[in-house]
Amino acid sequence: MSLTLLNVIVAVVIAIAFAAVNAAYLVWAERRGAARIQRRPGPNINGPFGLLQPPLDGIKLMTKQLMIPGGADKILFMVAPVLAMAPAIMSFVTIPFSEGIAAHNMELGVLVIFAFASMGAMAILFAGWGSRNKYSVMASVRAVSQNVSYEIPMLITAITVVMTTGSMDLKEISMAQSGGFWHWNIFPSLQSPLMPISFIIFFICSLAETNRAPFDLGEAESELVAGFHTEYGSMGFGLFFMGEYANIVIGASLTTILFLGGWDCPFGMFPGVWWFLLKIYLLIATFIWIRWTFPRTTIYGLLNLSWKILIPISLFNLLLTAGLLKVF
Amino acid sequence: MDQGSIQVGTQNVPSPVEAVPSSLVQFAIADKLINLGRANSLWPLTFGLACCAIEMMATGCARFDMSRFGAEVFRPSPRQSDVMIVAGTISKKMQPGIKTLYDQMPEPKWVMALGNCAISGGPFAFEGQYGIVLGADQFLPVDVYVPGCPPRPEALLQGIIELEHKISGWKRWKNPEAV
Amino acid sequence: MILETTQQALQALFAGSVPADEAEAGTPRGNGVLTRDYKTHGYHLDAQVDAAQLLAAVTILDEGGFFIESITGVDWIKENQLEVIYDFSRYDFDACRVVIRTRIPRDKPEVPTISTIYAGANWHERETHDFFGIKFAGHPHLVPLLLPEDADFHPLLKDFKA
Amino acid sequence: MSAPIQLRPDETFLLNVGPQHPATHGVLRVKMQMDGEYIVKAETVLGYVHRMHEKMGENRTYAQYLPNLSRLDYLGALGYTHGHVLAIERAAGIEVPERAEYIRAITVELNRVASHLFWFGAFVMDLGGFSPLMYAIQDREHILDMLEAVTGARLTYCYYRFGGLYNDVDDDFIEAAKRFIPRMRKSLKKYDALVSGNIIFQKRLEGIAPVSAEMCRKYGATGPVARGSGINFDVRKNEPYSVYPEFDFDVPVYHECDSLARYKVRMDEMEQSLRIIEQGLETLPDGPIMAEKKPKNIKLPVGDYYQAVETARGSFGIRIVSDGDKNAYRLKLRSPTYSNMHLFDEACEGMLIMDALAFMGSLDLVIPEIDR
Repeated sequence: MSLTLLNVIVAVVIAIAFAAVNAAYLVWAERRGAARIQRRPGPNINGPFGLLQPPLDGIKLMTKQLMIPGGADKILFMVAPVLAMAPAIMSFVTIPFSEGIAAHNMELGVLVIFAFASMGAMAILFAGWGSRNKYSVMASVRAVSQNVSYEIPMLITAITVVMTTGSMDLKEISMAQSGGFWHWNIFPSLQSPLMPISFIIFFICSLAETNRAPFDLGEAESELVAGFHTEYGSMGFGLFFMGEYANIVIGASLTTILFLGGWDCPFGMFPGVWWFLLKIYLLIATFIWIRWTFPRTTIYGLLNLSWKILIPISLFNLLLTAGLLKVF
Repeated sequence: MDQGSIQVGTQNVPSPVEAVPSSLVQFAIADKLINLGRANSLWPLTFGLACCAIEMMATGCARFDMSRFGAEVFRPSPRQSDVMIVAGTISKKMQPGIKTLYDQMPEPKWVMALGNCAISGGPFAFEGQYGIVLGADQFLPVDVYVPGCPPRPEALLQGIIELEHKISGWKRWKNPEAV
Repeated sequence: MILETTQQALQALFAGSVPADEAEAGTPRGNGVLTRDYKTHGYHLDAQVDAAQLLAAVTILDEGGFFIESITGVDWIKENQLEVIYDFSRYDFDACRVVIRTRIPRDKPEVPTISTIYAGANWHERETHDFFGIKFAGHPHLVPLLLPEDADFHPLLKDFKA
Repeated sequence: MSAPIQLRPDETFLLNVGPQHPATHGVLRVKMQMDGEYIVKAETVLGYVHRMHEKMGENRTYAQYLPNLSRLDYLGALGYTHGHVLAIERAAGIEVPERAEYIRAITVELNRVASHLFWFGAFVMDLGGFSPLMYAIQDREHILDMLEAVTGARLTYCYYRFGGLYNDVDDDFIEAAKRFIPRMRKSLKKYDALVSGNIIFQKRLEGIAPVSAEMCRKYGATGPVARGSGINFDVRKNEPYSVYPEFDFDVPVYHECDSLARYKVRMDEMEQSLRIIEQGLETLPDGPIMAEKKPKNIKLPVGDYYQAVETARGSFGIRIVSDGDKNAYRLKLRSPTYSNMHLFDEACEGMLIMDALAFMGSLDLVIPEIDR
């Protein structure tokens, strides 16, 4: 009993550490990647390849003065950044990195991750409302309406995958796709011919859910100053920042597990955690690439895309898959 | 306003030349580390007043690339920035706004006066003028002055390096004349 | 072509009288329409009107398809007068720049607003009010534009001391 | 795109955009009466960088005033100094040698390309795309290098003198400019592929913020703003000055009146400027760069002089009222963005805030030039 408890604690600590290190170094990767795209070197002087930049930034943010703006709702203001970071880290617990590496395998893994993901919207709403800043309120209203409308197509596509696999267990979903890339969910099968489209919908939704460009309306730097975290300085801002990157890792992991075969090797050889990591970092690189290439959409363009295009298509896909599952 | 638990302002940061009086409890190493962290991640406020702001943007862009020093993260909100680069002419109408922005920045914070206008009023200081504040140091504690009209991007980079030196006491490069 | 028609229309305000050029007479010119040499002056028509005739003159230009370039003032302290200068030009290739000017006494500086005809005159008039203290009667929002909100000085007056 | 909505003027709040706001490109403030994301009413507040240029015109001699003009609009500084020297030359009757005028035209056009490049980057940044700014500024740096070699400054040039130039261009400059033109054309194609072809970009600009030709006339809008509204107006063509009649170039005009039209006008203008530079370099005559007969202390005859030039932002006018002294009795600067910005208050009513800020970006604002 105590051994399993110890196991769980160790696993959870590793998951948290993984999330934190990832979040910190993704900031570095983002800055270097952006610099690469923009034909400049990027942070490269502090440490080899600028690798000391994230800890230095961290030290600075942690030792900065904590400020609560006058008239702000103190409780909401303080809770929001924690609420942005905590669910993201919690989600890591359920993600299986390979057959044996998972902090805690749950039968309802997909459900848990979506449940935690929807708490991110709460954090943004709290931050926007608690700051007592008009820009923050506007940004949080935007971000919440965006998160709510993109959760629907995301869930529907996830349900499609769950239906074909017959399980909500992330490990089983991943195992079901093993044995070469033609088994992966991204490729169409008899039962679900529209899977590539599902994958695109899921990817767009995960971009929108993590508030990344071109869907970064919650931050919208040139319109709403810094969006919902306008009034956050020091580590409050740092937590939002890290929460965003942790969410990106989760989005990429989920996409990998649901569509890209998890830790499966494309050629059926040496499946393992390295394939999983390779896949998620490739996806994250795509996230960064998209961010530094596209301009921002508008709020109505964004909502139209979700309600008029993504939701009908994903619903149709769900129906089709359900019907074909009955037939075959 | 809640001052928070950390009370380190510009005046509390040990200057590189002055010897810090020893106290009962020493946090020298932690202090050094903290100051290194602060010096190497100076996030400026996106805040341009006039001509010098264009050179400030040019410094952030590809050829000069301030990001090498970890200083490219221009934050639009004063709450998230560490250094205010006063780039341009300060008019009397704008002065209260700049003061507010400065007050909104959390400690520790630094001010850099970029260009002659922010140093002394520059070409716009003449007898009978009615709208110009003669320099940012009339109402802000300026740490680094970068002269020029406008200063070249290299000068701004030099200013950033000087500020880093002032904060941490650690020199990025040796003085070329001493070598 | 447009030059002649505009000139005639403006001329009609003065019942055909042509004033003497100030360079010749050595005294401030009287009201009326003058044609200027574009090469040296940069504009074609120069009409000095009475403050009461201003709206009529500007209406002529509005109907003629002119756009507003700027409004400004000049402080003629020796003559104890303020002058308001309106610049109008055209978008088409029939180049014609028209200057309308009006002189008002320094102690009672008031002219009617033309922002009812040209919406773009709004800021120009506010700016002129800032600098010279000229009141534009009927202006919807005559508060300082370039000077601070509580400014009560008019810096471009020649007797302004900072 | 935005469906017509019923605004509720009774349930509004006041949003203060600026004076320090990333979208205003400087210290401009707009008080917006908002209904959610929609703007009910906007009022622009100016003067945060009012630097008394007109006052300085009165207490400095004409030559002392020369450097001021480049601080007026630091992005297209040469166009403004050109206006000033032309006004003085017109009033004082100074004949400028042909070579000097050619070099003026070449450098002004180079500066115009630099200004438009900066605008391009800043505009796309307003829409949320960061990388084009970096590319545009890198190209702009090449122009600044060339201009720096000739004029001695990166931004605030004081290169023209009454009657000519401060110094002659050398072969290096001509070589560099000739190399620059094909490179810039290639870059323009790249920008087209990267930005103009992007669907998000088009959707955000197409049909947004229509400004009719009549509105332009009432507000006196000039430059790319007017040309994006179907008005074929360019001071270089309408009131030819300098050696512009010698060059063969087109004035790009778009009739859509929206933000995209204004964008296209500026992108096409860069190409036209390159054409002018190309022709200027080919036909650059030899000769002196300074007028022989030029009074040492410039005093203008009594009178009232106006000079308009086409700068990167529109028609810039300078009015000098002279009483025969060595400094102006009154010096009025008619800045193009002042009139262009004035449109904003009326045009943005009922718009979404993000569209309004994109519209503001499409006006190409330089705040010190508005405030003067």
